[in-house]
Amino acid sequence: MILAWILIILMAGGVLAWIAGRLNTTLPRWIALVATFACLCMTVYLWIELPASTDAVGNWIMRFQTPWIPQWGISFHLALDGLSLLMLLLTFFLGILAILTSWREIDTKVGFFHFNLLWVLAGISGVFLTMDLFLFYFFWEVMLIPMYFLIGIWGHENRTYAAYKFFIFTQASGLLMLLSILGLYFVHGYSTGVYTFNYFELVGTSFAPEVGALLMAGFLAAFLVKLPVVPFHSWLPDAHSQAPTAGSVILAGLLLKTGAYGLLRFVIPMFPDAAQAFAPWAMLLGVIGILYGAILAFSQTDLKRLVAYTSVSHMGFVILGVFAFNELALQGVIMQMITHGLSTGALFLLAGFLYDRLHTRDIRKMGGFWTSVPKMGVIALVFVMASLGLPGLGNFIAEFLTLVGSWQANNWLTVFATLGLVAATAYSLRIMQKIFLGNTANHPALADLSLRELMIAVPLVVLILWLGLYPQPVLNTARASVTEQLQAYTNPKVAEPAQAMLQTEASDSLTIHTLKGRTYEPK
Amino acid sequence: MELTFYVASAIAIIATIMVITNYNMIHALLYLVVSFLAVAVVFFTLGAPFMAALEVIIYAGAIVVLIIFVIMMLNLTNEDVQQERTWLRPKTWIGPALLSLVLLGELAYLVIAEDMPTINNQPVDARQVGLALYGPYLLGVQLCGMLLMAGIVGAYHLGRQKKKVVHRFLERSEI
Amino acid sequence: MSRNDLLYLMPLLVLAGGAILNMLLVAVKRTHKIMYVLTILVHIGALLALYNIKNITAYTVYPLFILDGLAVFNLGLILLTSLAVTLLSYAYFEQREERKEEYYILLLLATLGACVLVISRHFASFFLGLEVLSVSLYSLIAYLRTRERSDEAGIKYLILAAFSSAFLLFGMALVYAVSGTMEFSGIGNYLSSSRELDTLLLTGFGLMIVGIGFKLGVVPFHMWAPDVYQGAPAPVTAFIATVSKGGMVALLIRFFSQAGGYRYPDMLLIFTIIAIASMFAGNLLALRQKNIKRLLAYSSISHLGYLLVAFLAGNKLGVEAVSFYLVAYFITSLGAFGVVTILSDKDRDADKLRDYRGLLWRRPVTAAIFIAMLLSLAGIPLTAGFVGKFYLLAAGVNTQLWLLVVMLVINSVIGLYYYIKVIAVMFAQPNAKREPRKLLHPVFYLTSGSTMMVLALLLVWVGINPNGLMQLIHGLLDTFIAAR
Amino acid sequence: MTNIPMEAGLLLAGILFTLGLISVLIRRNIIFMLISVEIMLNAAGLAFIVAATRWAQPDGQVMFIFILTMAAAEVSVGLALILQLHHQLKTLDSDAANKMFG
Amino acid sequence: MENLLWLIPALPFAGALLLILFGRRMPRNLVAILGAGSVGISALITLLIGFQFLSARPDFYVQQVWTWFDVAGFTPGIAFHLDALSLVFVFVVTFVGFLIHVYSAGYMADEEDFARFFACMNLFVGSMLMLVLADNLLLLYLGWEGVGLCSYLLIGFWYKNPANGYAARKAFIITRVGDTAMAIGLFILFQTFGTLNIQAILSEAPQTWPIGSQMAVLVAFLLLGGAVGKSGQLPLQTWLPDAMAGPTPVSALIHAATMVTAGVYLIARTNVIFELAPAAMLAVAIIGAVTLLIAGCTALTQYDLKRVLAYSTISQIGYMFLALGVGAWSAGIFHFMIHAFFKALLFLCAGAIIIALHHEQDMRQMGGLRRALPVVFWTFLIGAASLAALPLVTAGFYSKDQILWYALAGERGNVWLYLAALVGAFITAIYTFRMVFITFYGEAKTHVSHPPGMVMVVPLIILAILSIVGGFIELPHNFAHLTLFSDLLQPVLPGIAVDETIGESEWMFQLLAAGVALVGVFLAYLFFYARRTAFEESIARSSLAMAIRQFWFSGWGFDKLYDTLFVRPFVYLANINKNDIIDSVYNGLAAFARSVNKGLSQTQSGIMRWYMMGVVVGAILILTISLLP
Repeated sequence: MILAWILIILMAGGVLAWIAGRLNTTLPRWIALVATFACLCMTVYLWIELPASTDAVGNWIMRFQTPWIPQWGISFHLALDGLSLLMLLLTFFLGILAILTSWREIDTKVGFFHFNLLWVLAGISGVFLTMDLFLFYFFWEVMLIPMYFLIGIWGHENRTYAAYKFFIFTQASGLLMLLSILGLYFVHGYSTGVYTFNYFELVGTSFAPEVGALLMAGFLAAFLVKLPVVPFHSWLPDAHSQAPTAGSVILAGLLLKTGAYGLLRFVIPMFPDAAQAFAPWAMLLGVIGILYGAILAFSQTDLKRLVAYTSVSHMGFVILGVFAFNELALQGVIMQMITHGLSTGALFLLAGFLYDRLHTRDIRKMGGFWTSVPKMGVIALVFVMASLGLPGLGNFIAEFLTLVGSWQANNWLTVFATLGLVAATAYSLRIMQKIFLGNTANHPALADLSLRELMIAVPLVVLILWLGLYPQPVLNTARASVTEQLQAYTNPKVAEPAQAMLQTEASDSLTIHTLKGRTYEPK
Repeated sequence: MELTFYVASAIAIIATIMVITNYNMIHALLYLVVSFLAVAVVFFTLGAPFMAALEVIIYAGAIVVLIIFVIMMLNLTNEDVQQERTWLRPKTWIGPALLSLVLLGELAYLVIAEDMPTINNQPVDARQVGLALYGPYLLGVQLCGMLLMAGIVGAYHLGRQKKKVVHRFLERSEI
Repeated sequence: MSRNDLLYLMPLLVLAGGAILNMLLVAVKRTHKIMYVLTILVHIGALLALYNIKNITAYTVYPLFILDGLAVFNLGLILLTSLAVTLLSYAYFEQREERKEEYYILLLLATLGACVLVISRHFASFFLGLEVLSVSLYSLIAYLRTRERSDEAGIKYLILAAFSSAFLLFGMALVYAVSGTMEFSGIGNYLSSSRELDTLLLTGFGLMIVGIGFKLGVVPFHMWAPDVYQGAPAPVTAFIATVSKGGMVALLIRFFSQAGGYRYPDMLLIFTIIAIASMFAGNLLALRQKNIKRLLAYSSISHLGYLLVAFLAGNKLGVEAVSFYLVAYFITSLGAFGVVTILSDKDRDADKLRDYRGLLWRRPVTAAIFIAMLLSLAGIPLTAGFVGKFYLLAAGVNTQLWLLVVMLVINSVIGLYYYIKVIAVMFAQPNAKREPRKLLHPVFYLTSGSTMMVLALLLVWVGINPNGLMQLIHGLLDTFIAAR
Repeated sequence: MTNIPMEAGLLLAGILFTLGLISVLIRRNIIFMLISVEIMLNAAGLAFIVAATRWAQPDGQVMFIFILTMAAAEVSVGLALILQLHHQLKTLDSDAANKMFG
Repeated sequence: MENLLWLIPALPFAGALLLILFGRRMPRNLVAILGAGSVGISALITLLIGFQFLSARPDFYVQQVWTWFDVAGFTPGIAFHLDALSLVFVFVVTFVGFLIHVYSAGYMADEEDFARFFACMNLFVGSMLMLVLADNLLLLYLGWEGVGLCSYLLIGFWYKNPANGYAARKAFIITRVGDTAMAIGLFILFQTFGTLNIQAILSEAPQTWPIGSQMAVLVAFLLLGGAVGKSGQLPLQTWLPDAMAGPTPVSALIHAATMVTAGVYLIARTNVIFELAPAAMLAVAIIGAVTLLIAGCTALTQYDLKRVLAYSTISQIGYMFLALGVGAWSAGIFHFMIHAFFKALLFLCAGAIIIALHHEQDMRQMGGLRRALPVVFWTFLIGAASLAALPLVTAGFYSKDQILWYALAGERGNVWLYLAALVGAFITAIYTFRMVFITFYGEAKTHVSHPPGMVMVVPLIILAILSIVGGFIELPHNFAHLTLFSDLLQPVLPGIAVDETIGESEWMFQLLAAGVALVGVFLAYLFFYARRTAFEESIARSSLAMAIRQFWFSGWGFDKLYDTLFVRPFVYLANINKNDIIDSVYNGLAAFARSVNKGLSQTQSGIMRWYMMGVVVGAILILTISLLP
């Protein structure tokens, strides 16, 4: 029930904030902050309290299930395991940062803004929590609309285009996933007689190879676009660069993670055979993404766009790791999800801080800021280093584990992925070089970080360092779910005779008449 | 009788062609009456005398008269005939006509491909029609009433002329 | 004709009686309010009459009509929709036209026509229902006759409708000539008894599709739709988009399943092509449309294309999906045109995209409702449109109509573009200088406003908890499916 | 009574139908269009009569009566509309009624 | 005492942290004390632990601070491993580092970003200590990358000049290329052994891999890649000369105590793997030999004082590689230590000169400084002598002689390697004394304004002493049987077998080496001190010489080569694809949809007859479909 409460608090908070926005501009901010903070507290409480029970009840810390549309076997079904828990922690943490960073930045339609913000968070939390495929799709879509509003209303100059692009890309891929979900539903129903969207029931279905591949393709479409994987990434730079800071943080920090989460939660355990067949290609895509994103990041002059392309590059590691099918890689992927959320979120926050001061994102108009804003410089340095995978910061653990894992799956691709680290160095250092280093002439003196901004940035630094030096709590939390996702790969497969074919129900066209003069054979 | 059928058919077709090629609306309407009369004859040969009568009364009578009435109201002049002439250039009609002929060709092919019995039976007289009309189709007749009511109410509402508040030029057409 | 027949036909009789009563009332005294209230009462009466017969299995009023679950469901749907249109009409017509009263007569007649369509089992009733509907619509579309566009729309609709009716009739005649019966079930029997398919019969069906397709507004018979939608008064547009199409869909289902249309690959092929073409044409045409009414017209073309997917699925799930989708589509269309209605002023309908600029900040509630409607059209969760689309896809996937389903998905994506374009316009900054539009007294909006609220709530309610509706459809359709 | 092949009857209907069709398509005068549509409807009615004769049923003829009714209603509304339109456009050119497009 | 091991890297880190957090608000003295002090205490602790270690003589000592992470049996710890090899390195790093810190306090006295400088320096030392103390390769990698980061920060310390920034980036990126190779090596090691613990790997490797096995060779090469990158060896040496952009103490730190020696450490640390891969060993030796020659030649032509030193570092590290490559492990490490002393000395002297001449680094603008800066002159001379390996008196002689000897006499040595080393020694002597002569002799060209203060002079003197006496702890065995150093390293690094046939004539080769050095000095004297004779002048001015000089001056064209091979294509690719070609595919789709929309809009002409045509066409299509089979 606590899981449902999380969603309820967020959604209700959103509505409240909207209403409050009519009275006052500060009230919605506080409402949003309190709601998100409450959720964070609840999740942290769960984290601290519940690991003890993980062994007893299996991987699932808690579940909540209540029927929703029983005719279709749809239930409002939430469940929490380590992976979800981590993702929720990240969600609420970044959510709070997003609210804080909007404190000054957003001064119009504050109520509606926070409504959207909270609903995005609710949608994302829903995605991380739900164990019913219909509900999953439901939340998957629910998070898009508020995000669309966030980009479209409060974004930068080219916001409309970016918002369209974001919406259309994600929706297109989402619909393909819906097809697959339906296919899965009917195939499973036809072969077992149980028509349900329940994840736990669907997860063991065994398919004929081509069926599995087809169904997986739909899921992949959604997740790969969301992740995003080259060549489906093209929405991302636009959306990220045009969104307001809070939007960019949530996009990069959380929305992308839903794609990764989907891969881990659905693709890997549900389609073991198809996934294995697809793995080399997926890893190839990952490597292409790593390198391609890096090259593009290198050539950007728009700071947010640059950071956006680094996301493309970093997310390449995720898919590389996911399809390596071993615990190392998956743990690396989970770490990557978290640390990328933090580090890229932080970079976007910094871009926001700079934008506040300069009203430009063009790095050609920046340079030499270290003199005037050393604090910002140090913090930027930390996250630039995180983004290039410096050991001691969380991203290194993530990338190293991913690569170690993927090495065991595919040597050559891992080699190229590792080369991505060099490219990462090139583009990351460019950020430092162009903004904080270089000639100080012709640049106005900037104000260094304010207390509020420090409150945003310092926790991020602390967290990324903590994750870099002692990530064990996170890894422990994720361990159980990682092993569960991998179950289909580790256990030797028992040959199952009943494989579901792509067969559902025939339409009741009973006889087919032929035209006159041709022979007619009744069916 | 067969001969009558064919002759009437030919007349109907020719008259209709005249209708569609004539520039003068009144002339065209007169040909239309001829066409309807010919069709009425066809009905008769097909054994539907009551329908033949109705055809003459309602089509050739009421409807055509109504149209002529309106033409008179609109006070169409010779200019309109000339205009009709300019509108009906081969360039404009050749395409649609060909298209229609394709349709006709297909229809004809489909009709002829069918081997159907020849019509050879008793005429269905007015009594039978009346029994059907006021038997099973009673509700249909009621609906016809509703149909006519809709037509009349609509015509009444639309036909009324009212001094127009001209804003035709004020309203720009948007794209 | 027995008393039972009359009992079962009571909803229609109430409608017809109401129309006549209205007409008499006009003759006595023209009062808009009374006409309005009376029309509402007639609708309620018809609904009550319908409620009385909600549990029938299948009752045939030989030879023209049949009342079964499908009919009851669609009758209810049509009556409710018509009621909503009526509710929206008062404020709209109050200040636009000095003679508002005939409108209600015509509206009732049109509704009657649609109801007849829904319960038809015979060519004659089919044709008559269609024509009652059409003839009423001619006048309704051109009702604001001082508006040039209204007339233009009216004449276009009239000529084209009559034109396509001619095709329909010719087709019917051919079918009749071959099969010797005009009852749907009779045709079905004829077909199942003959082992071969007459080409002429197929031709007849083909020509009938022209007429049916015209009413549905599917490609290539769709071209009237945008012009008529644009020219017609906003409530009438809502009526065309919903009742007129819905009635025809119900008829199509009945005709196809009783006459055995699903047995011809050719028919299915034709409908497949029509469905795909409608989706694409509708969506692509709407892509850069700047007129909301035209945009919604194009969108309704594509939605009919979507609907045909489930229709083509043909089995029980398919029919359920069609029914459900109709409900969702009706609510959404009513809502969308309702917003247009509410925003329209005395001189013209609020159909230009720029009328909506910054609406979210000027009139947040109206805008929110419109956004909800547009999202529902786009099939985004939390709205009825999502569940509807889900149902369609489910039906398609279930019968493995992969091509259609994939096309549906592609088109949903294309469609998304223009829906969110409108949304984007609504949340754009309003133009700084903007003369306040002349608005009616707020009292006039009370009914319209509450109707809109109800629609919006329904939209969300069905979107979140579709159980009730699903069960209702499921239950009602049992009799229809069993009767097949 | 007679031995008229049904094809002939249907063919006649088809020809008349097509002629009406051609006329509708090529005419610009709205009244002519209305007339042409009447021709088409009449042709459809003829087809019903032919069919009715084949099966010796009154149903086809009943249909014809319905068609007649509908034609009448249609023409009346149509003519009223044409009057209104002529009043506004000062022409009967159907192409002039093209304020809505795109 | 060993429990304090963790403090050795922790203290500099703590210092860095404090400086980062509060440095800007601290008084400068406190910054200097904190910066130098933290390293100083580390050095002190090192000494204490070192004494204890030397007296107790355990093989090694491990201190696990915490488990870094634990995934699927992969449990690297934050753990420190002290054995003789790390002890030597820790000693050098802390001690030389401390001296450089002290020196910096004087050198950077006028700098405004004082705190940042010391923070980075501390971080640098801390990372290096982490590197050498790491008990597993992952932690080593942490230090390894940390060193890279700090080099980046310090080379680009004067960030206002973009060129410095580019040099810093270059350093980071090029070393990262090597790191990548190393990372892949780590993947293989992990896959093979299931752990990255160095001792575990080293003890298991011989059982797992036979000598010369493909995997061993591969791993060794990959590790070598990392080493090459960090140590500025061929082919990744190009960053090092540019790294001179940083403040001179930084150069000293990079070249003497930290960073560049990391490669040497890595190879020495993983000697078992290299022993299993003879091909890699040979490669190490060849790389060392070639690098020392190329860098030496380049150094001959440079005018920038620091660049000469930089190339000389490359060259000297080449010696160390050569030593490692021929299996003379302890000789390599010995040379590392001595090199740390004299190279730090040379750099610090150079720094003193540079700051005395107002940041003038061009030797052509110097001259006659012998009198103006006597202390600097003498200490520099000592350093130079040591670098040039002037026989007997300098530490450099002893360490380099060992390498020369093993290059020939070692079981993996051969004549060619020896010759390369010998020629290298010759060149070293020339360019070293070219430097000495140009800078300190001749006429004064620039006025000395800032003579170094005590804070700077003391480290110079200490280092000078070390540069001389440091060599006496390990003497060639035909001199005396003093092998303190190699004894110390014995448990960690295997000894080297010497080819007995030439063992007899060791003194001859020592003589040769000494002679070569002296001849080099003499040549330098001829060309750069004494007035040139016409013959010499003609040699110097011949077009061939000019061309060669130009070629050498440019660092053998490596920069240009890499520029055309890697940098330009990358930048080109990045630039042509700036707007993301894939994006245009989608935009193309959208444009296509728009054009279809345009086309379809034409059909909605508003003309009724046209609409009817549509209906008719539809009817025809339907009939046609019905007609089709």
